[in-house]
Amino acid sequence: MERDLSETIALVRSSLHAFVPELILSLGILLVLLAGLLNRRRGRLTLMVFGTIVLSLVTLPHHAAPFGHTLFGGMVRSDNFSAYLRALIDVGGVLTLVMAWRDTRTTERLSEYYSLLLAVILGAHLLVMSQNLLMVFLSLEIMSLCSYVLAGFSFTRQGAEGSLKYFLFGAVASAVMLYGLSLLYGFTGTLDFSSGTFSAALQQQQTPLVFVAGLMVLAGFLYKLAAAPAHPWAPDVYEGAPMPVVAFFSVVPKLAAIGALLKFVLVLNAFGQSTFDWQAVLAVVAIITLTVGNFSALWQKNPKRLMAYSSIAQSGFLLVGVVAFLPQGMQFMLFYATVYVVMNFLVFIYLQGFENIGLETIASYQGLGRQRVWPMVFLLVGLVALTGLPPTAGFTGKLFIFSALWEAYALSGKPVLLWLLVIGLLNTVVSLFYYLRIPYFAFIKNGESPTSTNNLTFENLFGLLLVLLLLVLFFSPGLLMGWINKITFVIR
Amino acid sequence: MMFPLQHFLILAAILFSIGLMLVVVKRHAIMMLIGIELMLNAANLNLVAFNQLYPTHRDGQMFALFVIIVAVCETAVGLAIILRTYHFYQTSVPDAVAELSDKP
Amino acid sequence: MQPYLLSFLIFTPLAAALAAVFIPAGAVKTFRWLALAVSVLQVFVLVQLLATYHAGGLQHVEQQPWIVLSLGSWGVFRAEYFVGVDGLSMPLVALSVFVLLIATIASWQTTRQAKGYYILLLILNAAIIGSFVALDFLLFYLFFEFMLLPMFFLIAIWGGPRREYASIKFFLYTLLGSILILIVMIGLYISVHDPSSPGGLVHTFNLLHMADPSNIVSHAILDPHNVWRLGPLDARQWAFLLLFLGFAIKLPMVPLHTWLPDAHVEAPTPMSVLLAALLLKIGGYGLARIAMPIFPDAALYFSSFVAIMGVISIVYGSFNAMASKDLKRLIAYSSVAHMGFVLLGLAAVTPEGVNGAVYQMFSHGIISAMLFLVAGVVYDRTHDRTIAHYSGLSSRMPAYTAMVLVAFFASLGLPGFSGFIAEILVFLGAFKSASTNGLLHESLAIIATSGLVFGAAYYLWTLQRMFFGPFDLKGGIQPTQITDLTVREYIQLVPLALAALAFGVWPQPVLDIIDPFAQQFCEHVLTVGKSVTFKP
Amino acid sequence: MEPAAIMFTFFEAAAALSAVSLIFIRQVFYGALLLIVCLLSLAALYILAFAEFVAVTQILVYAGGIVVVILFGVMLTAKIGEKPLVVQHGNVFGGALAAASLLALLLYGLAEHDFTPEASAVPRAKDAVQDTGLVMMRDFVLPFELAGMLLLMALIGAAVIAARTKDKRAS
Repeated sequence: MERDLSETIALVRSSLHAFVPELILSLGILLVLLAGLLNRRRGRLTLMVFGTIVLSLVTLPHHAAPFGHTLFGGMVRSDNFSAYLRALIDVGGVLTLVMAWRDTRTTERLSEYYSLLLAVILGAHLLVMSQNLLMVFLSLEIMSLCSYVLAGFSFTRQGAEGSLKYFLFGAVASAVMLYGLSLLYGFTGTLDFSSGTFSAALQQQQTPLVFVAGLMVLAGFLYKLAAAPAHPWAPDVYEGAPMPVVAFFSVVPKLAAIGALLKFVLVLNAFGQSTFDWQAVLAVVAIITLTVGNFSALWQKNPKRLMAYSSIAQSGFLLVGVVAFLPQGMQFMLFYATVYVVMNFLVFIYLQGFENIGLETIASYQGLGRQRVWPMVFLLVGLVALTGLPPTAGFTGKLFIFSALWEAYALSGKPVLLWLLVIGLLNTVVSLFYYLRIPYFAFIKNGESPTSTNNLTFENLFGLLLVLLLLVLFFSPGLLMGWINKITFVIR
Repeated sequence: MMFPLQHFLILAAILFSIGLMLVVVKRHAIMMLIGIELMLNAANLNLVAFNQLYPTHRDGQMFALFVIIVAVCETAVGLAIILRTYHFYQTSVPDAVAELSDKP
Repeated sequence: MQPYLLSFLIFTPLAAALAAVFIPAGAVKTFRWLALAVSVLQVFVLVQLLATYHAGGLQHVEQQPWIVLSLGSWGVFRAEYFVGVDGLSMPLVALSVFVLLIATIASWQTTRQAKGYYILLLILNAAIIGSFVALDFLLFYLFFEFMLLPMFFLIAIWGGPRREYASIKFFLYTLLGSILILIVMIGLYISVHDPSSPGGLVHTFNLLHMADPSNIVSHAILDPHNVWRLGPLDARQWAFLLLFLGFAIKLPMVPLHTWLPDAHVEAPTPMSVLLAALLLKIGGYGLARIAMPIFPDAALYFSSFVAIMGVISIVYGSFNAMASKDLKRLIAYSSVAHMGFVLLGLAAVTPEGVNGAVYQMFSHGIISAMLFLVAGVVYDRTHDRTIAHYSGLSSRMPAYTAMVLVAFFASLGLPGFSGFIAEILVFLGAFKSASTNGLLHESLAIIATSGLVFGAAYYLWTLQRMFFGPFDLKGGIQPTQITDLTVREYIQLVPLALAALAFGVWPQPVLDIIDPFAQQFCEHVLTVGKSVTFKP
Repeated sequence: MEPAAIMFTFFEAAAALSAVSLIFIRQVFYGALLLIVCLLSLAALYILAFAEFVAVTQILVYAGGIVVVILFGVMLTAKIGEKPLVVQHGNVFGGALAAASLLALLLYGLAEHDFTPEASAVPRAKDAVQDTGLVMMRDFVLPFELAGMLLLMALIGAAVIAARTKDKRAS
């Protein structure tokens, strides 16, 4: 008993040093809640949250050993793969915060708002670190629960509807996932999916039930990724939610889910020993996701819904990096994810700027290209990057992930990978249709849009920064790939 | 003594399927919530039953405990959301709450 | 500064575009003069370039590492800033600089949103020249895609009444083509390694390395020994086909040409000029630079197919031109027909044919620029291009009629004009192919000659309808609108007319530049193409 | 049959029957009651599967907490004084088909799969509750803390949603 206690304390203490960012986030949540009781001014709260996230970002272990540290007796692990994704998640958080600060619509209950955002970030951190089924479930749940609330933060009819749909869909998805997890536990007798026992047990028993259980667990991840067939919630939720939340949803939970999915699928695939072709399963998912996302986006008139379908399609591109099942694929996926964060926020920051002046449909952007040249030009760069055309880093990212896929196809010769390659690239043409719709209305359609004194100076400066980042990453991707290259991907 | 594992698992499968059916068939948010509870409990039953196979650790039971906690949180938030929607729409039928959709 | 002439050509307009960003939008004159200054400067650089160019292989090469990523066990990802000119690109670069100057002058009247217009024009300028000189596939692709967006906006904002439809159609077709090219580009890049870098696997986008089959990594997807097949074709044949389709959309080839008439009709005059004179050439250029040298085996396999598509384009384009009621549409379809000759000449893989194909690109650049300018003259005055609305213009616009005569005769291939030289070379090449390398059947060349006849028919008929006979106007056009050429129009048209004549009478300097390329191209495609064809 | 086996069969049947009848029930109120029956039977099964602490938690939290909350929800969303809340059914065929095929799939999978117990299947210490506490605070300390955070956020979230703010565009 005595020894147990001292052991526990030693264990916890040895784990804490690599767990500082998460502790800071947790403290930040509590502090923001407390501060909300005393002071409700937007500026101070924002600054406080900003400080929390930045602190969490700078305390991330940047030279973690390649094999990382297993913390809390195998619950989570801190390695440089998770550190990179956590950093990206924090960057997403900071960008969301910038948007939230500029948001003129969400004014109520700011401290709760910010603490919920922080909690999602915390959950995302834990999800990419987890190597235990229980931790996967819990961190997914904390993200989901906070997201349900955030989706309704506009306190409007649409917000409530979005919340309800999100909740019902999410609860079912997590129940399905949980059932799958329980079966996996039954097969292996352990919750630690990075352990040798887990993968050895899975390799021995390759029955249909294992496949079903794997699919069920995937459903949970796909739901967070908004990947088909678990995507229908996204457009409704995005339309009803405040703009910063939409931008946040399209980045942070996705990054966390793709990181965890990547680790998990490798285990599920038993490192190539599985009798079931998980690569093909994911490839099919990616094909459906790309196609559904892009084709549904074609008919959208509301910029938020458009971006919802766009983010579904972009999940498909992220999945392409995972499907390659190659170390390069994962590195390129990280590159693409980084670029995605930048281009996505570039677009959203302007959509919010326009929403603030009262432009809520794409049709109302008519003539904006003449009145507000710079916002539209920067927005155009963002949309071009999302389409994946040069000279933006969006092109580089797509080039990278598709070259990894080509390589995977050359190695394995599975036809489904070739289909993914061809369909993925052809989808780019489809995506052009809707991404160009915004500049089309802004530059080409003639019309009068309401003039407002707000000249979006801040958005322009911020947008310029992101645009430059996209260009720099195109002309010398080595800057970023140098870092990503150092990430050694090991599951155990 | 240990009861046959298959009994637990089959019961869990039945509960899970019924839960799913409730979610699909019932046109009321609270009934759907009940269906979701059934699905969660099916998973819990699995976890507890499987723990009998691997008695050296308590992983399954611990997982089940955490699932109960999660279920509480989910129900609380879920009901709050249902009430909120009811306040706006005067109904708890999700199909009737449909202002957001792909408009042609 | 000599070694950096090509970079200077590419980056001057980009720098000017950047500078233009900071000029206030009201200063319309400044933008005009800036663009003109850039074009004139480019002409000087071009003169310098030509002066130091000697017939032969690759020259003015600049090679700098651009993206170098080490990817562990996968090798190194390397793209270079690699530019140079040879017998294929030199005439096209010269043409580009020349036509861009004319187009800049033709843009003089554009006052609506001049800032945006000239910035886009300058970017387009850089992209066109860049894609003709790039020798790295990624760099080429960058310039290739970089043309799309400026062109899209130039058509969509400054174009005619149906500009939205036309611009989107243009964009989608070309983007689809570039996606097909991208697929092959990625496949090539993972299949090819750089032999000159010692130690480790260096994947490269270098087009010269790609063209040498010994640089293909064994067991890679595009390895000729690969047994992979999909349907009736193997991997290299599919790759060639995709590249061919990608470039054929740009060329354009029937049946992928439908974007062209719309884009031409709706584009403002200077953009029609650029589109016809330069952008179409990139399709032919890509075939000759990328698709055929890199996949010579597949090029030989498909040569009949390519030639047949070329002949179909010639015949179909001519028929459509004859049926066109709109002057610009007529010219657009004549472009389709003329670009068919490029396909035919390249598919023959004989020195005459290739010389003819490249010369056709060069000469069509001059002639089509002139044709669209001529069409623009009448449109500027009346905003009506319907052929049937005019009659007997020669009495009121004698100078204009003279220019039209030159343009039409040059285009229909009258001896003494550059088009004649090009087409005769293509016929010769296609005809000789049967006896030298046995690729094409003689009948193809014979059918293609019918293109000349049809060309003569629709041009002469149009001349007769619009310019001769009694003076008459329909469709509400007032006689006061009909005035003869202005000084600026003379400045645009006369150099082109002189060029069309000069290169028709005295083609030798240009052919001297092209010929080494044509010889080397045929030898490469035939020898490598036959040696590579290995089927297990 | 032994008494334990009879109990086992009884509770199994109770859980299954209550779940099945949930399908046919159209009143939300009765639905909640049936859910209680099902959950309590499950708690009994947990005891028979040596998970006493889980069983206790199940009874306390579910039967005592969740179901009451659900009943609250039923009462709050039903118009008081009118006839009891009746639920319409939709997608009956699709739902039944989906559920039946899922069940068939799971049963097939379960039949195909052979669950073998760990070789050294030695039951754990007798003092289950104390043992659970120990494991909770040692191996599962991180999930435990995280669950605390989850509860806090759920509380905040529910409060934010349920609180009546200055109503914007309420009706």
